[in-house]
Amino acid sequence: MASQVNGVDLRVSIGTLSLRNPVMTASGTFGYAREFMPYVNLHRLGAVVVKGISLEPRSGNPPPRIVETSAGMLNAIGLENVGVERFISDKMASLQGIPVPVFVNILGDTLDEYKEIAARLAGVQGVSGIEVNISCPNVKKGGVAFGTVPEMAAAVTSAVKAESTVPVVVKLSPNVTDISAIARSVEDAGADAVSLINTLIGMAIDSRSRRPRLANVIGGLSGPAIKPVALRMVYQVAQAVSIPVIGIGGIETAEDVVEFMLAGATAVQIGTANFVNPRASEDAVEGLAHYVAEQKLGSVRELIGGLILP
Amino acid sequence: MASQVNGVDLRVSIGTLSLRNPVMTASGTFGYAREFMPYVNLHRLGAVVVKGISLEPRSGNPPPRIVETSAGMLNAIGLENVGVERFISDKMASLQGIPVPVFVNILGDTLDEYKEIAARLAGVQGVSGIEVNISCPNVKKGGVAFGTVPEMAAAVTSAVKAESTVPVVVKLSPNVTDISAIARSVEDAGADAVSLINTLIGMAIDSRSRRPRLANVIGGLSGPAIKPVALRMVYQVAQAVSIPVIGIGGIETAEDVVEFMLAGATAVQIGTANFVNPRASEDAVEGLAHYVAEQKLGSVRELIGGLILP
Amino acid sequence: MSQFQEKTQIIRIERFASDIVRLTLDSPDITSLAQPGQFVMVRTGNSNDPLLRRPFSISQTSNGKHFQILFKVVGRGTSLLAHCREGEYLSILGPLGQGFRVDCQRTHCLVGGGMGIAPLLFLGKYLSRKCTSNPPLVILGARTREELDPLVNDFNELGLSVHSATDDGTLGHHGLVTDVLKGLDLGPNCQAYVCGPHPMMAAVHLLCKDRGYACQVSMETSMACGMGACLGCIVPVERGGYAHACCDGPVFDAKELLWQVK
Amino acid sequence: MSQFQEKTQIIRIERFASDIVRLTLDSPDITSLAQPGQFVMVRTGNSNDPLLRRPFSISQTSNGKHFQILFKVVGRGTSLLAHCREGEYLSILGPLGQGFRVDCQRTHCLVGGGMGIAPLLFLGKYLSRKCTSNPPLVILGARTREELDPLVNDFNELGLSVHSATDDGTLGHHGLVTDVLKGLDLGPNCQAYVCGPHPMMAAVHLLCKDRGYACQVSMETSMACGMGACLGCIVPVERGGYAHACCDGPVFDAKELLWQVK
Ligand SMILES: Cc1cc2nc3c(=O)[nH]c(=O)nc-3n(C[C@H](O)[C@H](O)[C@H](O)COP(=O)(O)OP(=O)(O)OC[C@H]3O[C@@H](n4cnc5c(N)ncnc54)[C@H](O)[C@@H]3O)c2cc1C
Ligand SMILES: Cc1cc2nc3c(=O)[nH]c(=O)nc-3n(C[C@H](O)[C@H](O)[C@H](O)COP(=O)(O)OP(=O)(O)OC[C@H]3O[C@@H](n4cnc5c(N)ncnc54)[C@H](O)[C@@H]3O)c2cc1C
Ligand SMILES: Cc1cc2nc3c(=O)[nH]c(=O)nc-3n(C[C@H](O)[C@H](O)[C@H](O)COP(=O)(O)O)c2cc1C
Ligand SMILES: Cc1cc2nc3c(=O)[nH]c(=O)nc-3n(C[C@H](O)[C@H](O)[C@H](O)COP(=O)(O)O)c2cc1C
Ligand code: FES
Ligand code: FES
Repeated sequence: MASQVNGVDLRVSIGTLSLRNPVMTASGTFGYAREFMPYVNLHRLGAVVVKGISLEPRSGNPPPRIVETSAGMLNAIGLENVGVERFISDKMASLQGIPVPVFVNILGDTLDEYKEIAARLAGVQGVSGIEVNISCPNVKKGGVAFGTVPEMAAAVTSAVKAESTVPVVVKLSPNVTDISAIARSVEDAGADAVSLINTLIGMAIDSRSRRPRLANVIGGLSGPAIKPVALRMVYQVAQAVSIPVIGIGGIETAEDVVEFMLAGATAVQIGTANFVNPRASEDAVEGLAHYVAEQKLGSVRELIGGLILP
Repeated sequence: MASQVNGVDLRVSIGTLSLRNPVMTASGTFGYAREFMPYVNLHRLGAVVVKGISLEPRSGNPPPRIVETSAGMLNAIGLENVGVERFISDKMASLQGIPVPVFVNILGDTLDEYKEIAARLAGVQGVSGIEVNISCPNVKKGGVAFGTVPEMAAAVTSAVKAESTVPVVVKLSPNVTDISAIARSVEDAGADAVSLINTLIGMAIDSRSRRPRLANVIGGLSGPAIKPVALRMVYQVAQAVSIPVIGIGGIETAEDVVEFMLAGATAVQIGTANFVNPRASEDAVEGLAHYVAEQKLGSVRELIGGLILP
Repeated sequence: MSQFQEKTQIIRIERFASDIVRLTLDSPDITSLAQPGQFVMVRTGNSNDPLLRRPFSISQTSNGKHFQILFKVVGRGTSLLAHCREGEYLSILGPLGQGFRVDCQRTHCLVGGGMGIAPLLFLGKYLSRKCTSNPPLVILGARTREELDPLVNDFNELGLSVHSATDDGTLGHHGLVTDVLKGLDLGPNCQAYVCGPHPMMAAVHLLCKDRGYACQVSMETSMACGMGACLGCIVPVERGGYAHACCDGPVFDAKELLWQVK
Repeated sequence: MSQFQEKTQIIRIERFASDIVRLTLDSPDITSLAQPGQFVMVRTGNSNDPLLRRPFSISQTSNGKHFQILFKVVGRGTSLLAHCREGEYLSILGPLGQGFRVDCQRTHCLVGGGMGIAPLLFLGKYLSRKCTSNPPLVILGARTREELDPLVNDFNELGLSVHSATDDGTLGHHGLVTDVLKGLDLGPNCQAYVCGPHPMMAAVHLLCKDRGYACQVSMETSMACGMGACLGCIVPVERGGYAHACCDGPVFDAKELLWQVK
């Protein structure tokens, strides 16, 4: 198998960053990569995105945080993380050892927090890119998510961009009427790429106990169930912006990767599938190489936006 | 089984209409009810909603119109229907024979079309209620869906309401940032109830042929996959309005019905599940009666909004 | 319209070739009503993935109690079905759709390709019993001998001889069923019954049109419900607009359809 | 950290009671690394519904090649597993988590309730081999005799005698394992190892605290990944915040946890 993988040109670029292949792992689903070393040859991946980091440490939501749904799952982790300082002091060392680009996913409650985290990460060795999670509520605007208002999304983007020395990817929320409008506004604000989708807001109830299944009541829906929505949004956004689009949502296999690329994605991220098959990302890279070879494409880049319309 | 069902109070009200029980069938998934007679005792249902009717006949989209996804399906029927005139002349006779309330689902390209269809249906015997599908594109506003802009949603509601002599239910689109805002605006415009959710916009691609799996490229996602999103939206809308909420989305069983009612729904509609189990609606009624009896509730209405928060 | 939703027991599993399976199901209700050309909708699993039922032609019936479906494993649903065990139960809806319309005054020609042969077995049996004076002529095509042999046997057991064609020439004519059909003179009174891949049906339809044969075809479309409710299963028709394969068909008079032959 | 994702063959299926099943799986890799108290994540089907793996304690190992899981059918995942056939393959991740910490200087008391008995079998075997001078005391509880009998037998085969308790009094003490524990004097040097329903573990913890016994508990939480990636599997800890059951546990020192006893 490996022999066929070699020799196939799978490279893609996100801003100034060149990736070995388009398969990344999604924030919050791949730990700090270390956890997957028993299962995955990390150097076979395109890039790794680590769990969202906030300015201060957060202990996250009470349990239960996870519930399975039909072909999906809801999570309400509540952005548990060690905070940017301890992230830099404790986690970066092992991340620096990883042979692929590392994106740090960041989040905040206010514009200033985003700015501050970006500033702290600037120049930190091993940080290849920033992914900005704008699905978080803006506490100064009554909890309206940054990612749902074009102006707020643009403001976060500019703030982070001003502090960053590496490519900035803005990760879009799907819980909006017009995701293309948000994408255009973050593009105008200087984003080097957009990634989408984050989770759909959902809920589960236990009919016996009459209680919500998540302590947080609502949570984020991910997994194969959301793939059709993700694919549609990637398709729409890819037509609306000229920066690279990173497709996310229910991706499990190389076929899924191809579908997202045909819809217009330059790269993709695998999330929930890592829980089901920890080798999903590496398997997808292998499968993609076979596809490109079998279809006799010059490079994987020929797939980007290559959907044939009726 | 039947004996336990009897004696349990399952009645709920939608506007001035009293339903025997909260289980309705969703538009576009139950034909004109006739199709289900071999499988379902129609008089056991709460109400039936028929396929969307437009002013003029529509032949709908070319094939393929249907594709299965993980725990869901995409449809792009394109609102194929016989038009309101032939609906009244050809279909109403058999619908009049149905021993439960019949809601007619209506749709249009312009405000005037909605108004006109409502006017034609006014006073037609056998029409117990109107359900207004506002997920359609407004051709006068560049194709923006009526259901995504509070003012447009309100305008359609008032227009239909002005012509109607029966309760008017407005069916909301989930493809919006703030579904509560839309719900409030249609409530203010006079809607007797809201029903939600219509399908999520999605897409599927065939990685081999590199073509969309639907001739229409995009379609509507339905089925168990979307249940968590539907439940969350019902929960939010039920808190935002004081008119009855009808829950729709991925409902298959009596447990699902209970979940939607706990989240705040007064009634529910079963859609895609009718394709998998044509008896799904009747089974849900039976299961619901058992649940109410077993939990020793005075009536099914005690469930409405009865979610116990942590 | 009598249709049933039933839990039917699998009483026999036969495996032809590596990916072709035939199930015999016990259902007096469905069997006794079934007409050649009708189909059933089968739940292939118990979970929501795959979610929808899958359509399969009723391929044979026996004793008024048992009917068979014959299928090729092409995806997840058929693969789940192929892994069933004898004695297990399957949820079935049926019988569904409009089958073949038979007029014993005509000469009959059955043309089947691949799994399209499934409904023709039922039709062949029906014709050989009902129209005893003029037994049907049968032309069957498939990829290879292994796939075709057991089906040819079944026709032979009905007392019908078969003209075979295989893509690889391992049985009968090396090529297409249309080649075989072209070489036969069936007279102006011929009624062809065709089921198989779309291009094959289109070709047979054109040939029939040329020769003045009547032609009925059984159409495959994507179906969510199988009973006229979802409006998913459309086929474009000659007079404009669409017909619904699950309730107006799956068997149509070929000249009523719009053939987009490239 | 050595862990494996493997297709393991089911080499034996045992059914206890109507809803309790034990599978013996062939996996030298996982078996040879497994420690008592560790668990595996099992794919229960091949589709996306159910989507996630299910966690099960490693309940016994033998020959360094085979390990067992013992489970009760409570939902779709376990029901799919219960329908597996011998010879089939299951995808397994493991061994995962931190198991029981053993100090042979102590006296050992194993307290298990229901399916919580599963990991204690492995631990009992380990202790009876490793700490030969002081064999563990074993207290097991379940709903009814049928459920408990085969497990008591397994402990007996290890040469360990068991104090039983059943909810219905059909075997041993009629009541809770904590009643049994209360009646025994185990000395200050006792180490309890507890696995079972949360209220039972809370009660044993309080008893141990009172008496000055050390107490290790194995915690069940909802898990998506089993390997420290999803942060779903939290348990509140005494010092504030949360620990992660899949990688900090599932076995914890009971006094490090925050017990919300009502
Ligand atoms: C009225 C009718 C009768 C049929 N009778 C038979 C029969 O007797 N024997 C038999 O083997 N098959 C028959 N089919 C086709 C059969 O329904 C499909 O093969 C089956 O649904 C595939 O299910 P799957 O889950 O295995 O494949 P999927 O995973 O759903 O799809 C796998 C591949 O097969 C293709 N596919 C899916 N559905 C169809 C379809 N309807 N037609 C063609 N390609 C499809 C998909 O595009 C995909 O490439 C019939 C179809 C219809 C509409
Ligand atoms: C580390 C660990 C080890 C375990 N070891 C064993 C074991 O050895 N034997 C065994 O029988 N079980 C064990 N469990 C529990 C087992 O994982 C669940 O019973 C199983 O996941 C249920 O899956 P299901 O699909 O059958 O049930 P689902 O359909 O997922 O759920 C059915 C019902 O069970 C409840 N449930 C689901 N998961 C759990 C859970 N983790 N704990 C308690 N209730 C749950 C649900 O709330 C629901 O009411 C263990 C759990 C953990 C975390
Ligand atoms: C358990 C879990 C934790 C997540 N944490 C984060 C996070 O910290 N930051 C973020 O931007 N997205 C987070 N996500 C969203 C994923 O990165 C991804 O966008 C989403 O799950 C959709 O992809 P999938 O369907 O492949 O999982 C999380 C998702 C899951 C399931
Ligand atoms: C095949 C199909 C056709 C539909 N047609 C209509 C329609 O005409 N009007 C409408 O308001 N909703 C229509 N819907 C949406 C359903 O009524 C329902 O809102 C949606 O499918 C979600 O419910 P479900 O998950 O239970 O199917 C259709 C859905 C399907 C699957
Ligand atoms: S398959 Fe649903 S209408 Fe024909
Ligand atoms: S189960 Fe995922 S972190 Fe523990």
